[in-house]
Formats: sequence, C-alpha cells, structure tokens
Amino acid sequence: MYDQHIIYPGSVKNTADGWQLGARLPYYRGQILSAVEDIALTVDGVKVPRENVRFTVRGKTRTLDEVEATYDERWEFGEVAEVSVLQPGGLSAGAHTVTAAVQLRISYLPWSPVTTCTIDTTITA
Amino acid sequence: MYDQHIIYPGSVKNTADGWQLGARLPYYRGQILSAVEDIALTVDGVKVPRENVRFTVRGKTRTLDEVEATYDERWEFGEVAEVSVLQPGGLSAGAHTVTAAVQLRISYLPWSPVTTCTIDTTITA
Amino acid sequence: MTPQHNIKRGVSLYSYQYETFLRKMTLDDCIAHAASLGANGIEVVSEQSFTGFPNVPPEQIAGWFASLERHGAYAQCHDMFLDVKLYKDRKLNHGEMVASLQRDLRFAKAIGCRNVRVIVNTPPEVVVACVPLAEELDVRMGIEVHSPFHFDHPWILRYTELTRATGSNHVGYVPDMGMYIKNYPPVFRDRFLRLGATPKVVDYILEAHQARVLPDYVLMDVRKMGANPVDLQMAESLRHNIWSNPRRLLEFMPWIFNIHAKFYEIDDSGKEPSIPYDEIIAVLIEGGYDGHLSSEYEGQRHIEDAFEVDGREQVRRQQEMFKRLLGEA
Amino acid sequence: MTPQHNIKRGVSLYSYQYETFLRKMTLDDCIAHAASLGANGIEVVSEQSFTGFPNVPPEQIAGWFASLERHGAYAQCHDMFLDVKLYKDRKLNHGEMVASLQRDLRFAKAIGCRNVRVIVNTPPEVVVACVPLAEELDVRMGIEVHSPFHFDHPWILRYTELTRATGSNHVGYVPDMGMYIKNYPPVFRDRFLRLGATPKVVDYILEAHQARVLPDYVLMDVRKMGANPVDLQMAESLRHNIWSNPRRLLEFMPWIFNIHAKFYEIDDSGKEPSIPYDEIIAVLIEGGYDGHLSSEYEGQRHIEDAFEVDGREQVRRQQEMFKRLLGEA
Ligand SMILES: [Mn+2]
Ligand SMILES: [Mn+2]
Repeated sequence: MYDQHIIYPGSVKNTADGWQLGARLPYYRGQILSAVEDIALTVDGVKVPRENVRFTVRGKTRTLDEVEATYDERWEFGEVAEVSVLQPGGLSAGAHTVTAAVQLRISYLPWSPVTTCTIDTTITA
Repeated sequence: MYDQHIIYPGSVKNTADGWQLGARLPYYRGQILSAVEDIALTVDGVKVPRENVRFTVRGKTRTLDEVEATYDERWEFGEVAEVSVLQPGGLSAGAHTVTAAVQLRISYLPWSPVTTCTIDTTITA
Repeated sequence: MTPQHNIKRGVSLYSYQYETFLRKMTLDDCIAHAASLGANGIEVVSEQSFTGFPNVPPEQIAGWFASLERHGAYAQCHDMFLDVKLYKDRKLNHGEMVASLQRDLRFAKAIGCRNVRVIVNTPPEVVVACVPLAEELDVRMGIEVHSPFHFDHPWILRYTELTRATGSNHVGYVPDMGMYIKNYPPVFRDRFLRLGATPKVVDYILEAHQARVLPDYVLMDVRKMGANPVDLQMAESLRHNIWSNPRRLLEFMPWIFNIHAKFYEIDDSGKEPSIPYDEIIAVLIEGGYDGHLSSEYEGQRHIEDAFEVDGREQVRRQQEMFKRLLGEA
Repeated sequence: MTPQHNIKRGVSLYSYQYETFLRKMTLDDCIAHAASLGANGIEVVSEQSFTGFPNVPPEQIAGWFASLERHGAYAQCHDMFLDVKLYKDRKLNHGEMVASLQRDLRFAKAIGCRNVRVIVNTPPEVVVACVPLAEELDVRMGIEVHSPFHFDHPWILRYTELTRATGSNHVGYVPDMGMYIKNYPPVFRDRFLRLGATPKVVDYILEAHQARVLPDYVLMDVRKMGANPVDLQMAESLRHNIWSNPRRLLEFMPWIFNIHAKFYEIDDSGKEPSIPYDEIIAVLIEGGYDGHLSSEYEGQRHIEDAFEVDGREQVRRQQEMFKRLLGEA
C-alpha cells in the first residue's frame, strides 16, 4: 500500500555531497525507526550501497544501521523523511529511473514486507 | 502407510519372460484400478520402463495403461497382485535392491500420493 | 456419578485394518473382538472389509450377518467414499455423484446399517439430492466433519445451510473427534523425530501448538529456523490436525448420527494424550446424544515404521476408557 | 420495522487514512466528516492520527478534544499495537508486553476512550495481566477478532478461556467484520485482474470460493492449472479472508465492546457486495448489542493503483446503509 507515494513528487535532487529524495513510509501508521529494516535505492538499475544512504527526520541524520538501532524516534504516518545518498557529484544531468524499496518489520506478520516505488525523474545541470 | 508391506515378502522371482513380484496396495481400502496411476519399479537404481510392466489380479493381466482405463475391477485391500516385468532373461542371479512406488489418485485429495517400498532380495541362479 | 445417558459403544473395523491387511484377522475376528468389549455397534469401511464392492458376493454379506448374530453385535454404519476422480481426465458430474451415493445408501441398507458416513469431499448438493431415497430406505446420511474442517468452517456451514433447508431428519453429521486435538499427539511427534526432525524445531512446534499460533505463521517461523523437510511436514501437520471447541457439538446434536471416536493412542494410564475424551463425553451427555461412540484407531500409520501394531489392545483400552467415562463401571 | 436496539454509529479514522497520508484531510476534517453523518463515536489509530506516540504533544490532545466537542462527537476506541518485534534480535518478553499494553490503556484514558482495540497477535496472558489496570481505569480491552481468526479458531478459543477465567467485564472482543466475507470482494478480483491474473483462473477461484472449498485445495488446483504468481496471490487471499457464521457473535455479545465495520466498497446500489451487513446487523440486534458500528474502510489499498480514493464518500455510503438497517430512516 502507498507504493506509488513513497517517493515524494519532484523531490529528487542533487546536494553538496550527493543527492537526495523525500520518502514516505508505505504503511498505515507511524513506525519506530528500529522497524525500518532497509531503504534500498536503485538508480538506472544500479543499487546504491546501503552504507552510503542517510535517513533524516526532524533534523537528525542517521545511517540505516543507526536507524535500526533507534527505539525512541518515529517515522510518522505520511511524514516525508529526507533520504540522502553520499555520492560525490550526485546524479548526472538528464533522465534517471529511481527506485526506493522500503522493508519493514511488522510485529504481527512473520515476514518483513518490502514495498517498492519507481519513478522517472530528470536532473537539470 | 503400509509402505514396508507393498512388496510381499519373498515374492521377487524370475519367470519365463522376465521377473515378477507380489504387490499390495498401500492404502486403507480397495481401489478401482483406474485410480492406480503408476507402479514404478526400480532395480539396483535403474528404472523399469513403464511399458514393460504388467499387472495381474484374479487371473487377468493388464498393462499399466490398461489398468488406468479399468473402471469395473479392483485392487482389493491387502490383496497381493502380481506385478510382472517383461525382460528377457529376468534378473541376474545374485543380490538386488528392488523398489516399488505406487501412485494413487485419491478422490478427496488434490494430489496423487506416491508410496514407496524398497527391499533387498537375492535371485538364485 | 455419571448423569444418565443413552450413549452406545461401538467399533469401526477401520481400527483393525493393519491386522486385516496382513491377514492376521478375519472379518469375523474383528466383529468378535469388538463384541467381546461390549462395543456391539459395528461400523464398517465396506471397501476394506468386503471385496468386489459394490457387488459384494452374497456369501460375504451372509457371513457378515452370521458373525454379527453369533457375537451379539449389530450393523451400525457404512463408511462411504465418493470417487469423484474415477476418470483421469474429468470429475464425476452431479448425476454420477448422486448415483454413487444412492448406490451406497442401498448398500448400507443391504448390510443392515441405518447410518452412512458421507465422506467430507461430497458436495452438499449431492447429499441433498439423495434425501428422498434416504428417507425411503430410512438410512441416515452424516457428513464426516473431519479435521481440518469443523462445524464453523465455511464448507460445513454451507452443508448445514443446504441440508437443514430440506427439513429432513435423515441428513446430518458424523463428527470425527480428530478435530479436537487439544495436545499434539506424542505418536506424531515421535515419528517425526524418527524420520529426522530437528529436536529444537520440534520443541518450537509443540510450544506453538500449545499457544494456538496460526499454523501459517508456525510454518514461516520454522522455515526461518532452517527447517528440514521433515520439520516442515511436522509444521504442516498443525494445519490438518486442528483444535476446536467440543461444545460446538451441542448446536448440531439432533443431527449427529454417529461419532468417529478417532484416537491415535491410549497410553498406559488409559488416556488419549491428545484428544480430551473426558470433555467430549461430558458434552455428549449434556446434549443428550444417543448414538454410538465408534472407536476409530488411527495410530497404526504413525507407529508402523518402528513398532508392532496392536489394534485390538488399543481398542480395548479406548473402550475401557469409555466405560469409565460413561459410568458403566 | 426494525426492532428496538441500542446500537450506536461511529467511524474509525482509519477510513480516511489515504487522505490523511496525503495531507488532504486534517484530524479535525476527519472528525467533522464522521460527525456530519451522525456517526459520533470516534475510533482512532493513534499512531496514525497523532505524532510522537506515546508521547503525543499536549497541543494535539487538546486539539483532539476541541474537535470532538466542536463537532458533537466523542472518543470511542483507541487502536493499540504491540511491537513484539521492536528489537531485531529478540521478541519482547512478557513484562515488556504488559508494560506496552498498560501504556496504551493509560493513553486511551488520556484521550477519553473507554475501549481499546487489542491487536490480535497479543498473547492472551498479556491481556490477562492488564486486567487490574483496565478495571482501575475503567477502560475495556477487546481483542480484535480479525480474519483469518474467528471466534472458533484455537487462538481465540484460548483467549476466551484465559480471559473469561478472570471474571472481568473489562476484557472481551472487538470483532472485525472482515471475517464475514460471504462473497469474494469485487475490488480484490478487479485488482488481481489488473495485476495480470488469468481470467480463467480467476473464475475458478471465484467458483471455489462460492462452493467454500478448502483454500489449501484451491491453491493446489490452481497450481495445476498453471497459475502465474498473481493467480497464486489471489488463491492465497482465500486463506486470509474467511467466511464464518455471524450468529457466532451471539455467544460473546456481553463482551463485545466495539465492532470494526470493515468494508471494501459500498457500491452504487448502497450495498457491501462481499460482507452481508443485513445479516450481521440482524444478529447484533437479536443479541442486544449496545456498542458501536465503527466504519472501517479498507478499500483504498485495493483501488489506489487505478482509481482515486474517496474515503469520505465510502464512509458516507456505509453510514447511509447503517441508518437504513438500524431503522434510523
Ligand atoms: Mn473418521
Ligand atoms: Mn479492523
């Protein structure tokens, strides 16, 4: 659910040390960060290394491993988190296909569902 | 069920045109022959071609294809059928491992269970 | 003090199948054994105890009646099957299924049974179509409510809806007590262990069963534990051996014609470790059940790989338990 | 003429989740909409409607009460979750689970709810341990009896056994009407077709559902038909969306504190094509139910890929149906 809404419209852009997007939790309630097992990003079919991904809510930035070890902060329902990638130079100018796959550990399910969103975007030089 | 009892004890022997064994139905009730989908025989790891197998109850011998098309005759509960193999010369003298795998189409199950029996036997010259 | 009741005891000859298969017991031996325990209502899987079904040789039928009479027993129930998959390439159509059940009604009448166990895969429409003949013959059709089905399962709900609409008292149920697996049967557990189940996984499954966890979830958890194929088979067994509430029998009591007193083992203490017959019999007495408790021993398939099967001893033990619980002491 | 009854109407704000997620509706908008339909009992998934749970900023709580008052509504039920898997490497222990539920009881009290929906994966022992606090706060805990569970499922039977043994009237049930899927939901079917299900397989599944065939068997049959992954997903959906008998609500009526009036679609004729609310409401009236019918729209996830979601219109339609069935015309 909310698959198509994970990546916030028009949010992909380059930053000083890479690029970023706005991401919403594909679930019907906010989650404690420790339940977010992965946010897997792919650009034009190439996987972004997990260790290069950063997650930011309410001004605090964490690695995905730190996210998994955070028990007192939430990714709220419908909240747009900043998901950034450390990648010198960022994305090249032009068209790109970006995928975000969010894996959540849901306490009442024996598996961890993965929800995926793919969009086409254009980076202007 | 009845796995170990499929091949009747001491029943493997050579015949004029091959060899045979006595076989019991691995099920708790007699079956119309059409429900017997296969009696797969293996000797020392080598599969006997299905077309060489014959099935005999109450004096009438049938190929396995004929068995599948027989709607008015039964393999009764606990009955020892003669299962024979057309194989010039029969089994060589000496020790053999013989497997019989019976596949039945059970009307109340969505799959056709296979029950297997393996014995060691010795053919005397 | 056991309250007054009209519950009768009987045996399904299914219980002696292992000995019958191996030709260690004849039909007469089976009847004699049941009757020797005072379990005089005889249930028969006709395609197991006779040959040539449905054209059983008249000598066999005559022998059946002679045995019953000789031992003071009587015919109680014929267990019917529906060979929907008689033909490899198609299923029987409605008319053929109706003809098949009608054949069984007539057969039951011929061997003196007032009850027919209708196998659970029989479509309710087929049973409904046979009501007129059942009434004419005064033979009653009871669907075998068999685990994983239970009285509140959609398949049985639909059966109830369609059959009660007939208003007939010749259509109802033969509940199989295998739907009341309160504790995981030790003979199942031990067999899986012999086949190579992982002790740690086995313990997990037993705990999950006690906690009544959804079998789908147990399966997934067990997969994550690195289960081997036997472990998975054991986890799957939770799906097919359910626990439900024996008190649900009460609502259907007027149409319960016979009970398959399924058991996997009566242990040395005289109890079925998995099926709570004390609870079940209390409910039957409360509901005024007046049919048979028909012993149905099914432990043989779980022990045959390692132990000698002794259907007689097992039936004897279960009947002793029944006598105690029914106040026949 | 509808018989007299005391059934109240309400809405779970879960119904407006899509609009809330997209920031098209505020909490006040949600409450206002429900109240505009006379559905004044408000149920809230607190981790959806508030932030910072369980430390919700006081302004938000104040805003909640202000909205309720402004629109003439009131707090009915807080939907609680149990994060058993908070830690990746271990599950919460008993004490931690009890603390978690106690936290939710206090939260419910703080936002004015007399009822707490206890999520179905909560172990009954945890609920039992919280009974004293529930009584002290006068907040009632109702396990959400949610498909594939139902009142006669072993997991719920065990819950009943352990919770009734407390003798407390502060522990019971919040049944979710998704366990009464009488007809396969058209929105499920259409979505599977859009995703690439095979029309012939879809027809087979729909027929099997009507005939109440065991889902395990449907899955195997469908595999034999050469099902694709979407077909298999659709067949799997039979396992998780069950039909059971609404009359089973009667036995538990004294401990039913709230009802999740789950629905997937109210069509142009004003009916839920899959869940028979006419039957359900007749049973609730018969049983003297005096809690809420709390609208729980869950169609959004089945149509979002192809259609505009309109939770307000769907809730409005369901509430119109309720008014009709409750005789509020
Ligand atoms: Mn049975
Ligand atoms: Mn619900």
